[in-house]
Amino acid sequence: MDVIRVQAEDFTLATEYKACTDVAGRDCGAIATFVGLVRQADGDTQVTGLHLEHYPGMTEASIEKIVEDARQRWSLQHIRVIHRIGELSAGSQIVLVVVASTHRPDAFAACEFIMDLLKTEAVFWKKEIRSTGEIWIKSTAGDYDRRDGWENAATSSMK
Amino acid sequence: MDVIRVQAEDFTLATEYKACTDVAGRDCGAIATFVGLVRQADGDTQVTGLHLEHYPGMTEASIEKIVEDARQRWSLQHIRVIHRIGELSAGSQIVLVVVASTHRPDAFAACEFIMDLLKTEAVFWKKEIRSTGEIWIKSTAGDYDRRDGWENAATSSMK
Amino acid sequence: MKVNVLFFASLKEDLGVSEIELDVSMLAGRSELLSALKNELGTECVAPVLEENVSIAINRRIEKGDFALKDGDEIAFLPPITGG
Amino acid sequence: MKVNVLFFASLKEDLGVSEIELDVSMLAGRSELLSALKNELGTECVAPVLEENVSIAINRRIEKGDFALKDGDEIAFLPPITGG
Repeated sequence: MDVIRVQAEDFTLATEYKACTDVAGRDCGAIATFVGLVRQADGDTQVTGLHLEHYPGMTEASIEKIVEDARQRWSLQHIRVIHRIGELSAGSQIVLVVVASTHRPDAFAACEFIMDLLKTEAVFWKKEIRSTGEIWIKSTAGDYDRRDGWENAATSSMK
Repeated sequence: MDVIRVQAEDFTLATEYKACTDVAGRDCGAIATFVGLVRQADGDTQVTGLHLEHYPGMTEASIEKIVEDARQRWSLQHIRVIHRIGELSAGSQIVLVVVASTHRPDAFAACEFIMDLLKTEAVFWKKEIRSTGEIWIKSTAGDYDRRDGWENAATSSMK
Repeated sequence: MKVNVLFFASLKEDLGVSEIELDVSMLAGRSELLSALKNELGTECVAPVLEENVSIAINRRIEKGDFALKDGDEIAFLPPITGG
Repeated sequence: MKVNVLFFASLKEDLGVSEIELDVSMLAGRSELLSALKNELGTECVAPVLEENVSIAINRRIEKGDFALKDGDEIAFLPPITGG
């Protein structure tokens, strides 16, 4: 069973990695993880924090859809996605993705795919608290390009 | 300063992740990590362990070269590569790569690049101890394809 | 009949409200919903809700076309989403 | 002059030795090195070392072409490498 959590509390990479290796099984040879952090600066602009809002129920469903899509595309043993909400100070952890697979290409691709789709398809709203004011963040053109890139990409690269 | 270690001892993802966030700095927004494990089975073949040999000095230099290449290609804040040697039992951790960057595309690409080049360019030898006998592992055609794929790939995807 | 309307993020800030109850007729569609919203919040106030990049979700599912509301439906106005 | 020769992994197993000292002439090249190796280990025994996929490193640097050895050089025969 994959794990999807939306929570205010921080997460611990070590705990989630351990939980992943506990269930990934005998064929697991590759674990790719990604942690997104609140940047403390964006160029010259100082960022003091992030406000993250979600829509209970719909947000979880949007992540489930992304995880199911990843499972359709690659051969994966286990997936964990944890996304925080609420008020996050600069430097805080925002999001964690852990993917276990037999081979590294599938683990890498699925981890990156999930992060890319979280940017454009997951139901969250982010407000950056900057020294110059508050601003609601939108997906960038680059985010959409990366999402669209997956549509033509090869699926399982297992050999 | 990036960190490269070749060691018999096991490593702890949590410790290395913490060390990475400690030095990655204010602009760090993305940490991609990869752990390679000794698979306990390869299809129907049971694997009981792995023997990993290296050439002191030359092995470290080969990893340094890979890390420098990654730094040339992408905008990265910190890189850690730990590679184990000696006798590893099935299920053990073999290799860890941690990459910190401002944005996720660079962190993902560099982490995958380093793993791909470790497969073909790093000076290690691996003997798999199987239920059916011992076998020295070679890079696969797929490994070389993936290495060669980087030669034509775009470099920094920062926007 | 009654439906529940939710506003998130920038819309919640712009409108100064996160949730209202609206009275609409059985099987009300998109235009009747928006009319009811204008009556309730005032035409000027409702402008941010009508922007092109705002999605409507009925019972937590995005509806891009028209729809027919039922009693107790939960309608959400979603400004552009981004996670990760 | 003396040079040190190392064998790794499958070569070490095949030859049953990880390190030998060879006596070669100043500036000896690839062919003289291999001749000295044959004399030392026996022609049959040395076959694995001559396989196409075996690389030679002089002082920890792969040398694909010919070379000229100096006193105290460390020569390593490397079967196909793979890490990760």
